[in-house]
Amino acid sequence: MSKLLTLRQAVADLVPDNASVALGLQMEQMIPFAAGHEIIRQKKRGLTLIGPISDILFDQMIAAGCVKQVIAAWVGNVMMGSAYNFRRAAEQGGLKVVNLSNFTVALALQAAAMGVPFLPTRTALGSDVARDNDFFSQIDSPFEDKQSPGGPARLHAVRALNPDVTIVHLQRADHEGNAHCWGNFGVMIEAVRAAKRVIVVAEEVVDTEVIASDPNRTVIPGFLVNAVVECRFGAHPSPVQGYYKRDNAFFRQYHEQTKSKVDSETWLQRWVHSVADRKAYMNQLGGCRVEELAVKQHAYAAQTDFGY
Amino acid sequence: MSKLLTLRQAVADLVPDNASVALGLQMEQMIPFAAGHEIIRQKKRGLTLIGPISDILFDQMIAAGCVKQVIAAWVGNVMMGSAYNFRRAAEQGGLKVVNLSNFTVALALQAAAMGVPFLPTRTALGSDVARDNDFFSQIDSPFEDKQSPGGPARLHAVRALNPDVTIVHLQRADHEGNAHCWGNFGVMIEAVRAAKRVIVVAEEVVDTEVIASDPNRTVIPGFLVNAVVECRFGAHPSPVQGYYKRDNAFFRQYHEQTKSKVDSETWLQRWVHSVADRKAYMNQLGGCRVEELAVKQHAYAAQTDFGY
Amino acid sequence: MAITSTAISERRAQAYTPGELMVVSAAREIRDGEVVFVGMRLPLIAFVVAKKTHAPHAVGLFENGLIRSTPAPELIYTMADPANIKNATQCLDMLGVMSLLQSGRVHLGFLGAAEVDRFGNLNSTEVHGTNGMTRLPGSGGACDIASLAQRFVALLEHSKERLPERVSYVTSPGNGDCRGWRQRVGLPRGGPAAVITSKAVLRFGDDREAYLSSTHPGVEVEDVLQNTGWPLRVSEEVISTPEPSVEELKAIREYDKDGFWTK
Amino acid sequence: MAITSTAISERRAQAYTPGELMVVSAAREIRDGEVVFVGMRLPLIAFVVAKKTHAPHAVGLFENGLIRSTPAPELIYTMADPANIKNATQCLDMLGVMSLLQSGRVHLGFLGAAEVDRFGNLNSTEVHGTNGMTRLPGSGGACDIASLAQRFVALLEHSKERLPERVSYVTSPGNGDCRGWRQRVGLPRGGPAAVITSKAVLRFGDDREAYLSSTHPGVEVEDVLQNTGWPLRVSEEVISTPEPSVEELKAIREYDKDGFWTK
Repeated sequence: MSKLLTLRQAVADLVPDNASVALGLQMEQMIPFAAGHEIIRQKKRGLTLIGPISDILFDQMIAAGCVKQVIAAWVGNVMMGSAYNFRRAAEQGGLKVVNLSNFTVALALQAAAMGVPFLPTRTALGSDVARDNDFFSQIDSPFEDKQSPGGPARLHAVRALNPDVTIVHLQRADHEGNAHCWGNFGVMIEAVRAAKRVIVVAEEVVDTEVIASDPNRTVIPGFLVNAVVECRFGAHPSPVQGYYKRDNAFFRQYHEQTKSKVDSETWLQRWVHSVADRKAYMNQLGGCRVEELAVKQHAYAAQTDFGY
Repeated sequence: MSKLLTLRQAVADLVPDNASVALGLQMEQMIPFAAGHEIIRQKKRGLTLIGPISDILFDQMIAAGCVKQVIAAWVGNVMMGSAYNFRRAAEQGGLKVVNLSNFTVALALQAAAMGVPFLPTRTALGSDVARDNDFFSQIDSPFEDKQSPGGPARLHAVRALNPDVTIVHLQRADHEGNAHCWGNFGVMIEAVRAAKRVIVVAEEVVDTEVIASDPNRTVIPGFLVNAVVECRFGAHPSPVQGYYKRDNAFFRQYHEQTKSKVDSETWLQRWVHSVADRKAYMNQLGGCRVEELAVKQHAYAAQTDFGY
Repeated sequence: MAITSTAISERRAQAYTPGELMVVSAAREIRDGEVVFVGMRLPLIAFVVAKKTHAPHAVGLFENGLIRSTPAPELIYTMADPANIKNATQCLDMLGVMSLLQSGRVHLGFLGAAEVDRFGNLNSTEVHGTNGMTRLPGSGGACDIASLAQRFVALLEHSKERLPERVSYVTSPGNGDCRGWRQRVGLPRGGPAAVITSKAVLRFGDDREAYLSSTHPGVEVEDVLQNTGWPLRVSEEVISTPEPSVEELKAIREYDKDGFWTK
Repeated sequence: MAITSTAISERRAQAYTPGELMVVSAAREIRDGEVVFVGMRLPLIAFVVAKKTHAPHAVGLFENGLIRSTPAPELIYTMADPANIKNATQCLDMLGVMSLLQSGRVHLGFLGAAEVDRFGNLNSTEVHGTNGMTRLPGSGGACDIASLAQRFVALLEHSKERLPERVSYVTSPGNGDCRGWRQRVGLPRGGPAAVITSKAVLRFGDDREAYLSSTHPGVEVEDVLQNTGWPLRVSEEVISTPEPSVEELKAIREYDKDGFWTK
């Protein structure tokens, strides 16, 4: 059963207005910018964005007016600092922000992935992150905790979070959605299992045999996936290990070019609205820049034998 | 800092009498039989064995008198059914058995790996597995559970379990203990993180560059490891993907040859006490049998590029 | 099931063993496209047979951490056999597959047991009988599958001893002792859908008690009742368990060539 | 630290930037063989410098799920840069590294912050000042590192605004408001070991309040006190922050060639 769709179809079918959308889950790598831009072009409204750190994609979607709420640990430009549209929206009250920490984003998604209403943790005790935050509840361990002679351990219960849609960018998938990924995973695996629907955007759609040749490299089994999209360079300007480097200049330029609301609109016009799809975006970026980001030195993983 | 030891040294240094030892963690694959046999030869006493299913290794260690207690979900011979020494010891009261299920073994180890006193689950509610078992405590979710209109979700809290020693067999490691593994993982990764000490037994000790070439294949970072042992065929008769097949006849013969206490002692004498190490064991098994179990058809994983 | 059994009766099979009938009956519990928690021993083959016949899109989950959407290419004795791992859909850890189970993504799980009782509770831990306690291997993943799958199917030999009114130890919760029991103890879903024995198939009514749904060809209803440890109710529409089709037997025999599991 | 600073003073360095001094001061907080939670920005370089100088056996954990026991071979702007992933010790997930952190296996964590207060509490979420609320990026992993590492070190620019008596939002718990506070709220261990600013290094006494431990070369004690938002106590043995050694500067400059982080 092929689940291959264009990015346009996948977003149109699977990301309705007011959905909660988890994306940017592998942290600074493999951020699904192409998918985010398609959501902007399709003028989705009232979204809740979920992700640990986001690195400028959330800022773009906020600038475009798609977003009602953010559930995240960090929203900004990792290399440069603040992201201006997020900051403006949060300061002026137009955006609801639920503050979590990286670990508690992971725990909330993992609780949902595991099918339990919460997971316990020792983090954020005494912090304001947990204050007036309905993702947190203080509980005591039902077991004697031998490490603390002061009685049972005090813990935070972190509430389960099920995204309506999880969007993942990665290196390669087959047409059923079985997908390989390498590099750091962040909270991607939990977010896929926690989600009601999953979109896999891959640099390459490959034969099923390629994926099946290495089942330990498979991070997503196809039966959890609703749509598979092939999209080269779909994570630019974030890096994809083995495919292209991080475009540091692009992040720097974004920082410089989006300080005001007007400038941000100009930026969106140029890089999102006026390009029909990722191909047009890449053309605008230019062959020279694309070439510069390409892999210069291959580094292949050691041979691994699944034979018997 | 090389951590290379012989199996004899590693067991002598790291597995004291009365230790709790987790082993057989990848289920029916890569069971550390060589390490278990060395523990038997060194006449360790009063051990608590921890593992999901064990597949005859626990039975052998029980037969040899090493074991005071078993914390497991299943103890037997997966292919053949019951394991007679476990059964005798449990029925005659000489062995304390803490019954868990596979999932709750995993959760107990994962709670310890995560540094929390428990993890919540919906499994085993209403079962006798949880009755009078101090790994379980009933709790209510502190959050409203929208799925059950009957009020907050009832859950089992499963208590954390920190083994004194975790012993893992796998395909390859470097001299610092950074280790690659492929095939199914079972509860190995949790058990390594949960343990106070870790012994890695590898089919091959390889250059650090081999392990570093594929950090996503690395299941154990060296800083958690106390000893690295190179031991070819150390998991026989269980299989090691890419190295040798399962020796089904051996499991069948064990079943037939260990029905009585006397027969079990004969078996141990032949396969454990009278062989000095794994090399002698393999000699006894014979070149023909070893050849039969070797990989007949290689099946290499698809190329993966970590370059940039 | 109606459609399947019609299709099967048209291509009635030659002689078959009781094990083959049990495997086929188990395989037919798998609907196409379902996610199945496979379990050890006979279900390993039932999954393969289903994949090769009526349920080509079924997905198998194995408690060691394996997911397969193709059948293993040759006979396996354990779920971690190299043939089950090579070309698997995904190799992960037990917590990964158990998370999928606990979050409700598994439609069907298979379980063996030493005892199954009137309300479909299973014992695979210890039997307390007149000769004292008999220790069995234990739960493995059975307790988890029975607790968390959308439905489960048990397989066992049919005898009065193995089908007592009440199991002496509840390893794997079925329907407890009445309708509403599972909800009361906090189980999120599920329960027994069928018990496939060497003589019959039992199913469960609205009151959650087992009833005789079909007897295997050549087995009298009276034989089943006499070998069951409680007064087993009999369906008004009790039928003969549909025999294996030629196609199903072929799938079994190509796979379990020496009849290790099914002889 | 005593041994290290003696060694350093023998090879006194040439001119260096404030950023370089902060990076070197951070690097020296890493003891050889320690497991360090590295964090974003300046600590990315501090870890590399430590690895290349006095702490070759330190292990770095990164919150995206990365473990490195060798320094990244070239400048990285984020922890997920391809150069940080290639030849890493392990690439796993965030829960994996956070589990190591929560179970007490991390000796030291580094944090940036917009505000640090008298008791070493950190704010990187929102500042409530006379001009209303200023929204910052948020915790990231900072709250977790401050909660769970055996000790943590904060880095920031030194000004009265950024070192208030009490942060307006506790993103990352330090010592709360007194000795015993961490234990009372349930934190399992840890707390601030040092605050490295652009003017000085603060440390924490038995009462868990910050005190001035060293001023950077050329910075007067009075300057530090006037630019701190509470009456900062001064150690009787306040020293001058040891300057970068030639070796340390070389490690920084070979790495951050254009001074992106350290100019």
